[in-house]
Amino acid sequence: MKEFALYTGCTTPVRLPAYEASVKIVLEKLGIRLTLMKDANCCGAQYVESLSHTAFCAMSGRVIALAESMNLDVLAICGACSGSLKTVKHDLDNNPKLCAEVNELLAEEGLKYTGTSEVKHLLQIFREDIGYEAIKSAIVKPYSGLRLAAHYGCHVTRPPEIVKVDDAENPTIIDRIIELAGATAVDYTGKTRCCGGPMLAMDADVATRIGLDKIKNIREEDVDGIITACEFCDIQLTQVQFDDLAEQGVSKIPVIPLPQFLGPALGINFDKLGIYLNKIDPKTILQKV
Amino acid sequence: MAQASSCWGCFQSLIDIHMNLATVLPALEIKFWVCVVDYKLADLEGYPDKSIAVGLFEGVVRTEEDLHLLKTMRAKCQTLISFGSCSCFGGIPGLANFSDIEECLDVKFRENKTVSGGEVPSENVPAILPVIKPNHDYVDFDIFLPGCPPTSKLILTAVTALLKGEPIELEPHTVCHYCDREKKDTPVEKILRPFDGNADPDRCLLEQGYICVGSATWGLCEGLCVNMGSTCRGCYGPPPPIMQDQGANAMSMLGTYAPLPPEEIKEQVKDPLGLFNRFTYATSHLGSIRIKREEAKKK
Amino acid sequence: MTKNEVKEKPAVSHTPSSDFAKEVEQEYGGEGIMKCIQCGMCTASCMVASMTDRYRPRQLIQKILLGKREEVLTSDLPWLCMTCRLCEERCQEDVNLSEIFHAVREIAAREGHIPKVFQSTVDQVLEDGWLLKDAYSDFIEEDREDLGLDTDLNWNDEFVKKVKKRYLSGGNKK
Amino acid sequence: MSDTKEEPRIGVFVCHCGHNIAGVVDVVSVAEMARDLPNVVFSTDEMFMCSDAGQVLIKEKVKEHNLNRVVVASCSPRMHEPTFRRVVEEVDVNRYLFDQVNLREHVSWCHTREPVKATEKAKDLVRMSVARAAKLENLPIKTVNVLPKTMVVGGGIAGLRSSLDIAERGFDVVLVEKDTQLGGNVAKWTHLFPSDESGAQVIGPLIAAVRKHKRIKIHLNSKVSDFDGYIGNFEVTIKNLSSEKETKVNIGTVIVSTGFEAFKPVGYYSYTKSPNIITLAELQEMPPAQMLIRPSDGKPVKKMVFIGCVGSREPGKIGHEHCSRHCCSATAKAAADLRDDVDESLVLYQDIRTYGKGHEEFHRLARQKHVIYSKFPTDAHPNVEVAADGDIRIRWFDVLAGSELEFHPDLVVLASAMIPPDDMAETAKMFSLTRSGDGFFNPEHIKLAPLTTHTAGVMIAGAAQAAKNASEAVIDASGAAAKAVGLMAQGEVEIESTVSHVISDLCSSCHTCVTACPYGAIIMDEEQTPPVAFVQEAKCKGCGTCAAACPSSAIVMYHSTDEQILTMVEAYLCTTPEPEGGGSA
Amino acid sequence: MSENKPNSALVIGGGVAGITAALDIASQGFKVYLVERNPSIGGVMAQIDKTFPTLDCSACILTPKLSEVSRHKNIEILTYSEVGSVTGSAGDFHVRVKRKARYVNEDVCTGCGDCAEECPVEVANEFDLNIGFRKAIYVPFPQATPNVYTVDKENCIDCGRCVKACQRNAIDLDMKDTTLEFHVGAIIIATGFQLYDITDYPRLGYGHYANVIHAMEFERLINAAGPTHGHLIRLGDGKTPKSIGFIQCVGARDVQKGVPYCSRVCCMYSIKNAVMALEHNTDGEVWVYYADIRAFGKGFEEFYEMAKKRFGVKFIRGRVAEVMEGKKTGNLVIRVEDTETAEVRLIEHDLIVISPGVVPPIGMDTMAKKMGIEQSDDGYIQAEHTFFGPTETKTPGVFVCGCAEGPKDIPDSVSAGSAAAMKATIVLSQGGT
Amino acid sequence: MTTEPTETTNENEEWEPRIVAYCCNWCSYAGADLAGTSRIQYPTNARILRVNCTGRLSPEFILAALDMGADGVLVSGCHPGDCHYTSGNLKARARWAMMETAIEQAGVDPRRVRLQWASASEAQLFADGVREITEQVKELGPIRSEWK
Repeated sequence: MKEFALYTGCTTPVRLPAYEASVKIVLEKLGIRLTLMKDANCCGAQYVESLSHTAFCAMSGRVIALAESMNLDVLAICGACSGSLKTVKHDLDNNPKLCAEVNELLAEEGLKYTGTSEVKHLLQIFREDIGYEAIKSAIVKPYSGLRLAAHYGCHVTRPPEIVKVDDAENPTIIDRIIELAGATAVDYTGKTRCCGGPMLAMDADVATRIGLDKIKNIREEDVDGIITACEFCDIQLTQVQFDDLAEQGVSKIPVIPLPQFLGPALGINFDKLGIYLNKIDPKTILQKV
Repeated sequence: MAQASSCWGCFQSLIDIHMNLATVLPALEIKFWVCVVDYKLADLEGYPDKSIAVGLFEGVVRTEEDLHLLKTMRAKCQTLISFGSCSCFGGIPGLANFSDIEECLDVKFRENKTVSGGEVPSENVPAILPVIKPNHDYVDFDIFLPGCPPTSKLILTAVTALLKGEPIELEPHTVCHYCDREKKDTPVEKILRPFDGNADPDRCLLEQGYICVGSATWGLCEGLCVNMGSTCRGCYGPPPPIMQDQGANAMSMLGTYAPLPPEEIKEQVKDPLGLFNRFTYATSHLGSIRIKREEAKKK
Repeated sequence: MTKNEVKEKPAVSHTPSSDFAKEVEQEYGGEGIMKCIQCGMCTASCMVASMTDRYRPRQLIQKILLGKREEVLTSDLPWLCMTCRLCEERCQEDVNLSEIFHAVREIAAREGHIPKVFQSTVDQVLEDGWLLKDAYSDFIEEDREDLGLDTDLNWNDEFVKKVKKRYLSGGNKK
Repeated sequence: MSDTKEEPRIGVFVCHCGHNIAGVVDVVSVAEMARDLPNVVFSTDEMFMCSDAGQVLIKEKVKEHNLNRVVVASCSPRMHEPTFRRVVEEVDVNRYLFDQVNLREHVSWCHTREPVKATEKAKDLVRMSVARAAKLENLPIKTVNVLPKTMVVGGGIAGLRSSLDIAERGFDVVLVEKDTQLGGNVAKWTHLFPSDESGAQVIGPLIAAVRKHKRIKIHLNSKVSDFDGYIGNFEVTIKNLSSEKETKVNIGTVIVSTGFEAFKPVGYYSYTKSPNIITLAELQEMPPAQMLIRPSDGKPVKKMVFIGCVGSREPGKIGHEHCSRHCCSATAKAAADLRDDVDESLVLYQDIRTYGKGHEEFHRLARQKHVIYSKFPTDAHPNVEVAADGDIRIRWFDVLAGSELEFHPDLVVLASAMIPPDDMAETAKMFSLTRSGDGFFNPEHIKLAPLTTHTAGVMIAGAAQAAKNASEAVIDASGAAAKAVGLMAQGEVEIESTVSHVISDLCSSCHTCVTACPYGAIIMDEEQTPPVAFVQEAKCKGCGTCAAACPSSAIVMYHSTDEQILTMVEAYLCTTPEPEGGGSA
Repeated sequence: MSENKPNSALVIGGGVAGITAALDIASQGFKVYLVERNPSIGGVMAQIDKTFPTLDCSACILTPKLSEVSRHKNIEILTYSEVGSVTGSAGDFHVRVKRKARYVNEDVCTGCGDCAEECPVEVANEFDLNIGFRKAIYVPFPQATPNVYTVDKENCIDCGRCVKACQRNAIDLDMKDTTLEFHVGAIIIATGFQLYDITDYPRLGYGHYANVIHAMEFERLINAAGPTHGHLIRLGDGKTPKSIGFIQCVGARDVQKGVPYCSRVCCMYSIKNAVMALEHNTDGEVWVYYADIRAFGKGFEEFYEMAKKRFGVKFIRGRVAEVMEGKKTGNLVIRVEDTETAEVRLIEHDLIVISPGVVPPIGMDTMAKKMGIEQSDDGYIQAEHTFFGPTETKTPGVFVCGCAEGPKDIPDSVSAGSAAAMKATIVLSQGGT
Repeated sequence: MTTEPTETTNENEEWEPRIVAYCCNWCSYAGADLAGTSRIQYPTNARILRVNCTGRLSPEFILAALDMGADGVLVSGCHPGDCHYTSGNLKARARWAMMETAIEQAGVDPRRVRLQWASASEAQLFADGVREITEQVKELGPIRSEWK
């Protein structure tokens, strides 16, 4: 049984605990053991990252060093965290000076970054550590007649040469899993575009419109739901549908984190997956089995 | 021998055979020659068709009467000769086509500078035709003997051959063939008017810049003018095949000799039609267009 | 002078300089700036640009290349990049725009040009060790409990303080 | 000339050229119309006459219907006349009994939106061609020997390369250079942007090899003063410009590689108003030095600017409409190389055309080395002013940043156009070459015959044909050499039989034709009395000026007789109205 | 045999460069083996509809060359053949050529087409970029040289109907590949290029959206002898496209895709195609999206101006980020920044034509390695020196011309073909010394 | 040459001038080819006759065409100084000067004939020339109308 250090990031535990819960239960069902990282810190994405690259490296570096101290690879379920940890790992691995600098700081608490722990995003676990075959054989209640749009999230897949999660231009993991679960994966315009979330701080209006544009493109394909792999994206794509700018008089499209979608197909009950917490109720569609 | 509108010069030239007339005349039986023998038109009309061996037709058809005479001659003669450049090409009278018939009548009668209150005569005169068409547009000729006038020598040659029943052998060469002047094959540098300077007596006049249309003119005259020091004005019309446009040929020739800027040429050649088609306007392309225009006007 | 040369214009014109581009190039992440050939692929790819006229990543790069240092650093333009990297993925000259803009932000930050929201968020994170301490309410704690999740989130706030002290006290230093 | 005056039996073949003709012209009705024309015994339409199928069709029908004249109504004869002439020859029809109607370039392509009128025009043209065909006559096919010697005009990089290749291949070369030394523009350049070599490094070995080669005879400081004769047998007079000594040489082929001149952009960007505003060519000619120095005072250049497209790409300005091709890459390389010497370097451009192999890398290198590229608007070029104190101020609008910019450089380098040398017109006239809008020579065909010209036996190479860089000129040069050698190796070549002929019986010795002929091809045959004109056929190039000039109609221009021309006019203008068809059979 | 230095040359590749080289060598009296792997010579130029900048019809100007080659007594055309191995050195190379079984006797076949009429198998025609169809026994295009049929054994069902149909008994379905061996003194590589595989750019929708096509497909669509008989239509729904967008620099000038160099021809062929589109549909509109317009050859800039001024082709300086398909219309919307105004634009077109860049052809690596010819970083044949040997390879006696050395337009390929021929004949005339 | 010209146009159709265009092979014929390949559109009225050089043209060819009923005649050649045969066009030009005067003398509007220079690359110029003479002649009406 494979084991990972689960790094939830700042947002998931607070804003989307159901995602965290569904990750744990689904991965467990598929034979992955997770150990929650304790005493972690924010990865530093976007904000610290913008002000000081070194500070950013120190922060993400410490998270990885923590995992190293646990002798585990890191599982990041947040796109931003996954992106940060992977980029920083890449930087530290390729820049001894930077690495030394970070380690100097880490040494104060007995940590050391050595580069031995991998950082993986949830999607990688599905593809590489569990595998499509295993997922397929674990499906007990396949969906039917469900049309779903996959949203991968920018930092999950880009920059591809560093994150190495999926083909950045033509990602497939979520789509594959949607199909494995018996639903139909629907392509749509602007699939690899951003949800707009990172823009919220600087210009909420623009951020919302970016998110709504995505919703519009997805809606054109007449889908039942959106499957995500990052809580930021999930929240953003949900929130924008409640915005004043959103198209009125149409039903909202449920936004569902991938494990929450996969859970029922594996026979996990809705409550354990926290589906009742979802802001746009996906129950009706998830019952299409 | 018949005569339409003309200056009678051709028959004069015939008479100029002088003593040779003595050998020729006895062999002839003159059936019609208004100025020489007292036959009337009615006599001519009275002959059976094709009863006359040879007919010479001088002058151009200007009036209804001329036309009738021409047609009658054609009907009565076995061989009809177009005699002189007027008959062959319209000649000098053909230049009347520069103006339409009303303009001609104005000049001749109505606004004649020597007559006041002149009017176009209408009684006892044959009706005038609106335009001068080449005679051969009315009837076919068997032989063309151009010249203004044809030289006596040429006439004698022709008459002698006719009497012998032989074909008339005419050299096809142009005037240049007979010209004794020297050619240096240099292009014309400046076109000169006849009054400009003095020409080198031994050198080609054209090369010196004087417009000589000898090269575009049938040399039946055997270089009469050019060897006398004068430029050729083209009175024999184009060489065989003689229904070429003499003016067009001359312009083409001169343009080749004198590839000068167009302004210069226009300045020096003010009257190309008069220069190059002096005797052949009626049979030239431009003349033909003019004729068609006048005819259309009539309709 | 050809006839269609520009007319006399009173507008203050800028004198191009490569200094700023060199400065950005020296900064971490800014190395690729000189590769840009201004094809516009980034702007066309950029969702922010498609939603607002203010932001044109290509033009921002050109301004840097022309050495419009003050204009760039004092504006919020470098901060408008979502770092979604869609442009980078497509850039045919392999320009890493988001990293370049991070580099520019770092320079701006050192000189005190930080958008408020960035400053306050950073302050928060470097105080609490994580982003949402204030938002972690009892309701959420209950939800977590219901889902069988840990309610003690266990974030470390010591390290970030060290980081702040070392790298980001008083604006930041390199 | 025609020994056989048999009854014309004409076959008419109307080509669809796919959609090209048939899309506009009703080719079927054209073919039907032709069927009823006098002397036409067969008429059809076909998808592609030039294809194998089309060619086979002609041959089959010639045999089947015993045709002795063929009219193909298709594209421009300038394109396919040789093809069809060959086809008819294969079935024993003399090539001069073929006539082609241009229904594509002259009808369908230029009357796209008027199908009815275009079809009318097509019918007229076919009728005219059929009338002409009936009057066409057999002409003999003539071959001439090709002297195994080439004259190369111009001793620049292209001329040197051509000379050397031909000599190495075993043929003699006469190399004529008007300058006192070999090497052309390249030799003058201390920097040969966009390469790493200096001009001397590139041209030196070539010059040495050319000088050493025993098959190459070099005439320096010389010009061709007279050029006579015809393919394979040219008679050339080479005149030494200082001694005025003339040398006559007989040669078989010619390569014109007279190169280009760097445009001196007087009137552009204050050129000539400051010694510090120079052209790219002048930059390339600057003596090698430790530092790039300012021409005005020898001080090191700190700030420099390159401006692109100077005297190039100016729509509507004759001779300056073309792109000069080499400058973008050369500028990129120059800017990159010199960037180390200066504090700031700018390139002001419209489009960056670093198309060549490795050239994009120069462009990238220049940028990498902090050369600032700034695009100015096509309709508002930079303004360059020189102040009284010599300060140069450039102002322009950067399209891509949307900002007004200003710069005070020490040195301005104008990437000026490649234009033809000032004696280009003279050279064109000498070798009967035509020139295109860019002022350079027209090749025989811009796509497939870029090295040969319409003057048989005369090739062009390098920048004589169009703006080119040195490497491209070298390739051209070898290619042109191949064309020359091809002719010489065969030893003989077919020539056109379309020459003038004097009917001596009709000649009146007026000498008009002698004066008319630009080639001195007509002389007086002194054997006859009086002497009559006589055409030396080998010298005759077939312009027909003499035929037009001869007032005695004594000159026949074969294949372009008065009758053949006028019959076409007549067929156009004097048609009897077509009898209306009485319904379908 | 190798005592006497061979008086012949090998030209590999029967495109316009190879054809020119072959003719120029043959005209000097040397024998030429012209090896082409396709059933006909003609290369890419045969597929093109019109050529820039004169809009000459490509087939029209090429056909005379093809027939000249086929008629030339000194040229032996070996189509449907590949060079197996080359040994020896300048002046005396020993060449093995694999002649693929064509299943039709070249000497007997007259190209009458009776066989194809009978053939019951229809497959996509690769000459028409698989837009049209051909039979399993086929000639690739009407002007094919040699004009003989070839059986495509992969698709042939061995029904034998063609064999019966052929009155000249030219078809032999049991034919085997053969090997031909000969000596040559010089070799010219003229293997040409292929287009970049643009499915590598999913954002542009090629292969995904029916109305996104590439330039060569466009050439076939507007070609009178092409699958639509020259009618420019959308393959998605047969509609006539009113608005067409041309996207430049795809698979060219793209560092990330490993094609950092300029392909030299795309700007011009797109301008030409833009003009042709308007020629086919005069009330349509055409947009070209570019980064730099590289109209550098003779008459090119003038042509570009003409396209702008007279035909009203709209040029936008900006690379296209993505192509999106309208759901019901099948129309396509492109996202681009007009960099001259900094405006982000969404422009709707009925048809998108992508201009793929030029890359070395499949098999170039293998061939070069087999022959020991040095390649440049980008995979083309490395020329010996820009000035001293632009058509020479690093191997003496082996020359290169046309796009085998790097992207080139037709006149540049033709010049290089002649130049390579010159160099080769020098070797031949000197016996390799 | 005396063949009667015939009307090809029906009375009620719009009258279209008939124009004979002599083009030299090297410049204007090629220019006309280029006009075609460049898809430059111009009136259909001119029928191009290819001659090697404008020097080949005697005024005869132009005048005969008019005589046969051409409403206009266009002669197009290489620019003076650019003749493929050195100077044929200069001779044509000199002939033209005389012919033009003669035409006027004969009462034919000289605007029916046009001499122009268009090189092989001046397709537009060529097309413009055709357009110009066509329009000019249209204005003048059929050559026959000159005598109506």
